[in-house]
Amino acid sequence: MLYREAGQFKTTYAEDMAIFPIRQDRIALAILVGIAFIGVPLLATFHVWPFGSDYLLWAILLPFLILALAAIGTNILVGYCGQISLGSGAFMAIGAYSAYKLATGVHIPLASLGFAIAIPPLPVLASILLGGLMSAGVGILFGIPSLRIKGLYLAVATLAAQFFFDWAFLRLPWFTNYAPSGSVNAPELDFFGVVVRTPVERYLLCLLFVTVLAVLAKNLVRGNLGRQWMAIRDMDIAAELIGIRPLYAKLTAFAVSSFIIGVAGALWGFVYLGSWEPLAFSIERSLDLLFMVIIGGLGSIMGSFIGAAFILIVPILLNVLPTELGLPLSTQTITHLQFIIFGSLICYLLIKEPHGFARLISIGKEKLRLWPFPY
Amino acid sequence: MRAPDTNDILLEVERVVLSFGGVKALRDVSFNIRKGEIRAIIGPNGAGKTSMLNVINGFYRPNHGAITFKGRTRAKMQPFEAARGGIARTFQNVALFKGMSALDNIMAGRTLKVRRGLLWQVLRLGPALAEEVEHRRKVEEIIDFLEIETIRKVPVGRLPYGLQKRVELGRALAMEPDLLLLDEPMAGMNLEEKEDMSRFIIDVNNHYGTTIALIEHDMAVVMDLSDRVAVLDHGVKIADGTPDEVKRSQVVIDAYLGVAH
Amino acid sequence: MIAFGQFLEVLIGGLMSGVLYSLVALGFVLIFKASGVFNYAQGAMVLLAGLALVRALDLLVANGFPLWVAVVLAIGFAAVIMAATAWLIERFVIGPLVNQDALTLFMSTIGVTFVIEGVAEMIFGSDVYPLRLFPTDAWFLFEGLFPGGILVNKLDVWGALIAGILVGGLAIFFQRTKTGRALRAVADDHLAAHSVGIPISWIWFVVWLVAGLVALVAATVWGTKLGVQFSITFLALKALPVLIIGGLTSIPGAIVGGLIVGAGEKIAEVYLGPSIGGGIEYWFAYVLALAVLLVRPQGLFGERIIERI
Amino acid sequence: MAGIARNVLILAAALSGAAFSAPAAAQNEQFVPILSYRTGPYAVNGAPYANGVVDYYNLINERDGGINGVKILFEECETAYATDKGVECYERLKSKGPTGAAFINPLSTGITFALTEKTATDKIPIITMGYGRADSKNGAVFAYNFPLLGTYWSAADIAIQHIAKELGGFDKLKGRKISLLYHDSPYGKEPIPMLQVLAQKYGFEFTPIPVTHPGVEQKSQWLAIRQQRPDYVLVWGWGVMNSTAIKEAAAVAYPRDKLVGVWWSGAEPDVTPAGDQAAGYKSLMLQHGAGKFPVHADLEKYIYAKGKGSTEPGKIGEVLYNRGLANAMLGVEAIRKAQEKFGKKPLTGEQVRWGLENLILTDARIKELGFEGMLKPVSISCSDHEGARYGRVQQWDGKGWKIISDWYTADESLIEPLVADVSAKYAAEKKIKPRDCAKET
Repeated sequence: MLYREAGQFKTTYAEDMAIFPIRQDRIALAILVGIAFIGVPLLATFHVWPFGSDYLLWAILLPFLILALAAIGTNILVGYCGQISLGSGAFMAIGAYSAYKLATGVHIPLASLGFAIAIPPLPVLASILLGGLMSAGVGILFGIPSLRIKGLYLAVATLAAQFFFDWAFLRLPWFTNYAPSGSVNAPELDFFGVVVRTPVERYLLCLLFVTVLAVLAKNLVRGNLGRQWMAIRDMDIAAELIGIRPLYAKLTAFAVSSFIIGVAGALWGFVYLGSWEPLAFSIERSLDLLFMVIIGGLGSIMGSFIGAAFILIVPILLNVLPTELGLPLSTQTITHLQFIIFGSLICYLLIKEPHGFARLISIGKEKLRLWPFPY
Repeated sequence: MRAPDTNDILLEVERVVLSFGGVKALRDVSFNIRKGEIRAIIGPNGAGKTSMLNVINGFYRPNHGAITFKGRTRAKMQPFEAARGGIARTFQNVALFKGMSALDNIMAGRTLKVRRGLLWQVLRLGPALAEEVEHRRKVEEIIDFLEIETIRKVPVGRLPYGLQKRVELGRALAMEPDLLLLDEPMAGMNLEEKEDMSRFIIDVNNHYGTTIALIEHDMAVVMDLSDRVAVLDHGVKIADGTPDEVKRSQVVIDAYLGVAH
Repeated sequence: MIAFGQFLEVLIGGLMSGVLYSLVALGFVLIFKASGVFNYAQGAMVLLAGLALVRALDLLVANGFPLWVAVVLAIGFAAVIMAATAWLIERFVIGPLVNQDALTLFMSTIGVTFVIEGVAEMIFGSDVYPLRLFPTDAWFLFEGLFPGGILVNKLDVWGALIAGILVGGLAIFFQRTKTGRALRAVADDHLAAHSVGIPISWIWFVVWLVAGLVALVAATVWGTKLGVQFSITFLALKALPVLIIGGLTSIPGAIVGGLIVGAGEKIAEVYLGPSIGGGIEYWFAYVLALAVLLVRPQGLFGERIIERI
Repeated sequence: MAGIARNVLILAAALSGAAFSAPAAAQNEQFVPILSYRTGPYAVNGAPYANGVVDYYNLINERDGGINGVKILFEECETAYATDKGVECYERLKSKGPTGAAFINPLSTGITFALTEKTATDKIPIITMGYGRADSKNGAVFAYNFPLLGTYWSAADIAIQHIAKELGGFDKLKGRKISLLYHDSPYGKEPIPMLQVLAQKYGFEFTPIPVTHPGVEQKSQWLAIRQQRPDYVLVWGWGVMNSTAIKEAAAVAYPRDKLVGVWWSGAEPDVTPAGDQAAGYKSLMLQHGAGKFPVHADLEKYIYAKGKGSTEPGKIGEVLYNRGLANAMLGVEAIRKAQEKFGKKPLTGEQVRWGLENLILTDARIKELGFEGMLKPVSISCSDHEGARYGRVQQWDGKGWKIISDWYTADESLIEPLVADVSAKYAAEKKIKPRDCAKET
C-alpha cells in the first residue's frame, strides 16, 4: 500500500525523465545515500557495531565500492553495448599503472632524438583521472577489432589485451620504476593538502568517486549515447539504418567503459591495496567483473552494485560461515565447499533469472505496486 | 490524397544489377520515386523487392547501376550515410531494439538530430537537458499520432506484433525522413490492424509530406494507397504505372498466377 | 648449420606442444558445434578425468592388480565418472538454460568449472599425483647432421599420435554412426532436429560425454607431462586461442590451430623473447588469434557468419 | 524468485550475526592467524607447510598447556596464494582474540608486499621466514617485518658459494654461465639484484629466464637453455613450476645435478612427480631438511597418537612440514620472550614485536625445544631482522634428500650495502624515519 505512484503526476518531460520518477524510490535512495555518506562514517569513527573493527570497511565496503565502479564500466561495454569483454582486468591495470607512473613522474628518454619527455610527479587526483583517460585511450585501440569481430570471438580477442598487459607490467621494468621485485607502492594520498589515511577516509574517498561516476554513467546511458549503445547491442544492422555509426557507438562505449574501469583500477591500487603486482589485475578479476554484471543485470547501473556485492561477499561468507558456526570442517573442505556452493549458486541464478538481480527487483516492484490487489 | 509533384524526382534507380554468387536478385531494374508520392513495389515472393530496398538504403551494394537521391548520384554508401541523407526504413520482420522500451526505440530514431556531444550528455545539464526534453516532445507527438501512449515504457520485446510494427514506424518517423521505405508494413496483421496502418501511412504522407515507398503483398491495400506501382518478378521490372494501369497489365496477371515464362 | 638445427628443434617442439593444446581444444569444439555452448569447464574436466584415473590406478596397483588390468579398469572408472558428469551437466545446467544467449551459457560453464574443481579435489584430493602412462624422455635425431641432434620428446610424439587417432575416431563417429549424424543435424538446426524426432537432451548428453572422454584422453597425456594436479585447469586458457584460430566449429581447425599456436609461440619466445624481456608466449597466441580474426572473423576453418535482415 | 530473495536474506542475517559477533573465547588465549593455501595451483606446497604450523600450535597447547599457560587460539584462512584474498584474510583475522593477532605469516611474497604498510600501521609483526622482501632485514626501516633465517639475497649468495665450491673456488666462476629460471612474480624477482652484484664480482655471465605463473608450460625456456648451455641453472620456483622444471630439464637432457633450487624448490612434491628423472637434483636448505627430530616424537605422542594430527603420520618429517614447525616455533618463542617483559598474558602485536626483535635462541635452547639438528642459533636485533644466514645443500637421490654440503653463511659484506640502499629508498618513498638501532634495547 505504501508503494504507489497514484497521485504522482508528472507535469513536465524533465520530471518523467528523472532517474527515479517514483517518489518512494527517491526517498529510499536518499536514505541509502544518507547511510553511506553519514551513517557509515559516523558508526565507523566511534567503532559502533558492526564497525567494531576495520574489517567491514577495509575488507568489504572498500573493495565493494571499487569493484562496483569497475562493474559499472564493464556493464557499459557488455551490458549496454553488447560487446563481450574478458579484458576488464587489464584496463584496471592500465589505470593503476598509468596513475602510478604519473604520480611518481614520467621520464621517457628519446636518446635517438636527443631529448627526453619528462613529466614531473602529478597530484594524486590528476594521476587517477589521467590514469582513467589512459585506459580509455587503450580501450579505443582494442575496441577497433570489435567492428569486425563479434560475440564470443570478440571475447577471446579481448583476452589478448588481458594477457598482453599482464605481461607488459610484469616484464617491462619501466612501468614499475625499476623496482627489483616488480611490486609498486602507491604514493601518499594527498588531495590538495588533505591526506587520506584511515579506513574511513579511504571509504569516503571511494564513495565520492563511485557516486559521481555512477551518476554520470547513468546520465550517459539514459541519454542518446546510451540509446545508441543499446541499439547496437540489440540489432546492429537496424541501428546502422537509423543513422547510428557503429564505429562511433562502439568506440565511445569502449572509451567510457575503459575510463571508468581505469579509474577503478587506480583506486584499487592506490586506495585499497597500497602496494600491488600485476597479479592483482589478472584474468580472474576480469571473470569476476563479468559475473558481477551478469548476476547483477546486464544493462543496469544498480545491478552492477548488486552484482559486485554478491560476487564479493558470497565467497567470503561461505568461507567465514562454517568457522563462525563452529562446524568441524577443515580449511580445505571449507574452501572446496565454497567452490561447489558458489558455482552452483551461479548456475542456479543464471537458470532462475538470466537477466540478473536488476530484473528481479523490477519484477518485485511491479508486484509491489499492485499489492495487495493483484489485478 | 496530396497530388504528387510530377516533375520533382526524389530518387532515381538506374539499371541496377545485384547478384549473390551466381544468383541474380535484381537484373537491370530502373524506376523513380517522385517527391511526395506513395510509391509501391509489388511482386511475388522472391521477386527482389526487399533486395531493392536494401540497395536503396545502402545495405547492399549493387554490382552495376547507379542510384541518384536528391540529385546526387552515388556508387557506394554506408547504411548510416543513407540515414543521414534522409532515408528511413521499416522491416519485414520488425527490427526493433528488443531490450529497449517503445519510447527509447523511438528516441533512438532521433540520433541524427542530436547536437550535443558526449561531454554534454554526461553532465545532462542546461542545453543538453533542454535538447533532450525537446527531442522527447517531438517523440511524444509521434507517440500520440500513432496512438501508442499506453505502451511507451514497455520493453518492445513484450509487445504484440501489431504494436511492434507501429513502434517501428514511429522510430522511422522520428528520423523526420525525406523518404520512408516500408517493407511489408501490414504483413501478419488482421483486418482492423491493417486499416489502422493504412490510415497512418496516408496521414504520414499528408501530414508530414513524407515520400513513401512501400512493399506489400496485399494487392487491395496497395491499389488503395499508392499513387504509382512498380511490379518486379524474378528481379526484373515487368510493369510500372498507376494502380489501374498495373491492374490491367497481362504480364502482371501472369506473374501473379504463376504462368511459366 | 647449428642455427638451423636449433630452429628445426624449436619448430618441431612447438608443433608438438601445439598438438597437446589441440587435445584440450577438441573438447571445446565438440560442445560448441553441437550446442553452441562455449565450455570454459573443459580444463576442469581434464582435471576431473585425470584425478579419477590416477587415483583409481594407484588404488588398484596398491591392491596388487597387474598394471595393464589396473590401467584398463582405471580408464573405465574415469569414463564412468565423465559420463556421470555429462549427465549432471545436461540435466541441471545446460538443459534448463536452453535458448539462452551465448554469454549466459558461457558464464554458466564457469559456474560448472567451480563446482567440478571443488568436487574433484574434495573427492580425489588436492595433492600432485604422478602418472606415468607414456615415456617422457627424448630422442635426438640427426645427430650426425647437427651437433647435439634435434631433440624430440617421446611424450609429444605419443600426444600427436593420440590426437591423430582421436580426430580419425571423431570423424568416423560423426560420419558413420547414427548418433554422430544426429549430432550434426542438431548442430545445424536445433528445431529441425527436434522436429524429426531426435531427443535433444540425449544428443547433448552424448556430446558432453564425448567431450568428457576427449578430456580423459587429454588427461592421460597432460597428466604424464605435469602430474595430475590443479594446475591442469589452466590448460583451458592455453586452448582458447587454438580454437579461435582454427574456428570454433571445426575439428581439423582445432588441430591446425594448435600447430600454428604451438610453433608460433615457441619460435617467438626463443627468438624474440630475449630481446624484449621474455615470457611473450604468454600473450603471443592471443595476439596471433586476434590477427587471424581480423582477417577471418570466423577463424580459419569456422563456418562463415552471414548477416541477414 | 522468492526463493532467491529468501536465501539472500538468510545469508545476510548469518553474515551480520556471525562475522561480527565477538568470539566467545576465553580471555587467556593468544590469537594467531594462519594464512594458508590448501587449494589452487600452489596447494601442493602450501598444505604440508600449514599442517606443520597447525600441528606445532596444537602441540604447545596439548603438551605444555599453552605458552606459560596462555593457550594459542589459531584460525586458518585460505588465500589460494592470491594477494587480494590474503589481504582480506588479514583484515578478517587481525583483530580477533582478546588482543588481536600476535603476528602474521602470509607464506607469499606477494601478500607480504601488500601487507607491509598495513601491518606497520596496525602494529602487527609480519614473519616471513625464508621469504618476503629482502630489504626488510633492516629493522630500522621495517620495524614490523621479520624475514627470519634467510632472505632471498642470502639464498642467492649461498647458492653461488656452493657452485663455486663445486667448481673448485670462486676464481673458477669467471666466464661461467649461470641462469636463473624464476617464477615471474615478486618472489622470483627478488634474488635478481643480488645475483647481478655477484655476477659482477665473480665475473660469471648471469641470465634471468622468467616463467609465467603457474609454470605448467616451460618448453621454450628449456629449449633456450639447451641452446645457451649454461653451467648451472638456479631454480626459483613454487608449486607446479618446480616439478615441471625438473621434467623439462630431463626432456632436454640437461644434467639434473647442475640444477640448484632455492629452499622453496626443494621439497618432496617438487621432485616426486618427476620420478627417476629428478635424481641428482640439488636444492638449498633453509637450515633444516627432511627427517624426524626430537620434536617429532612429541608430535607423535601428543598429537598423532590422539588422532589430532592434520596430515597422514607418514608425512610428518617432510621438508615443508618441518619448515612449518620451525616457523611456528619461532613465533611461539617470540611470544614467550615478550611474556618475559610484558607478563604471562595474551599480548598485543606490538608487544610480540618486541619479543621478536629481542629473540635469541642458543644451541641449548634449540635442543630443549626438540629442534636440535634442524636449526642453528638465532639472534635477532633491531638492525638484523633476519637473525641467521645459514644454509646447506641437499640432493635428491631418487628416494630421499641427502645433505651434500657443509654449512654456508651468506656474505654480509655483499648483502648489507644492497639492503641499506633499497630500504633507504623505501623509507624515502613512504616517508618513514628510520629508527636509530643504537638506542633500541
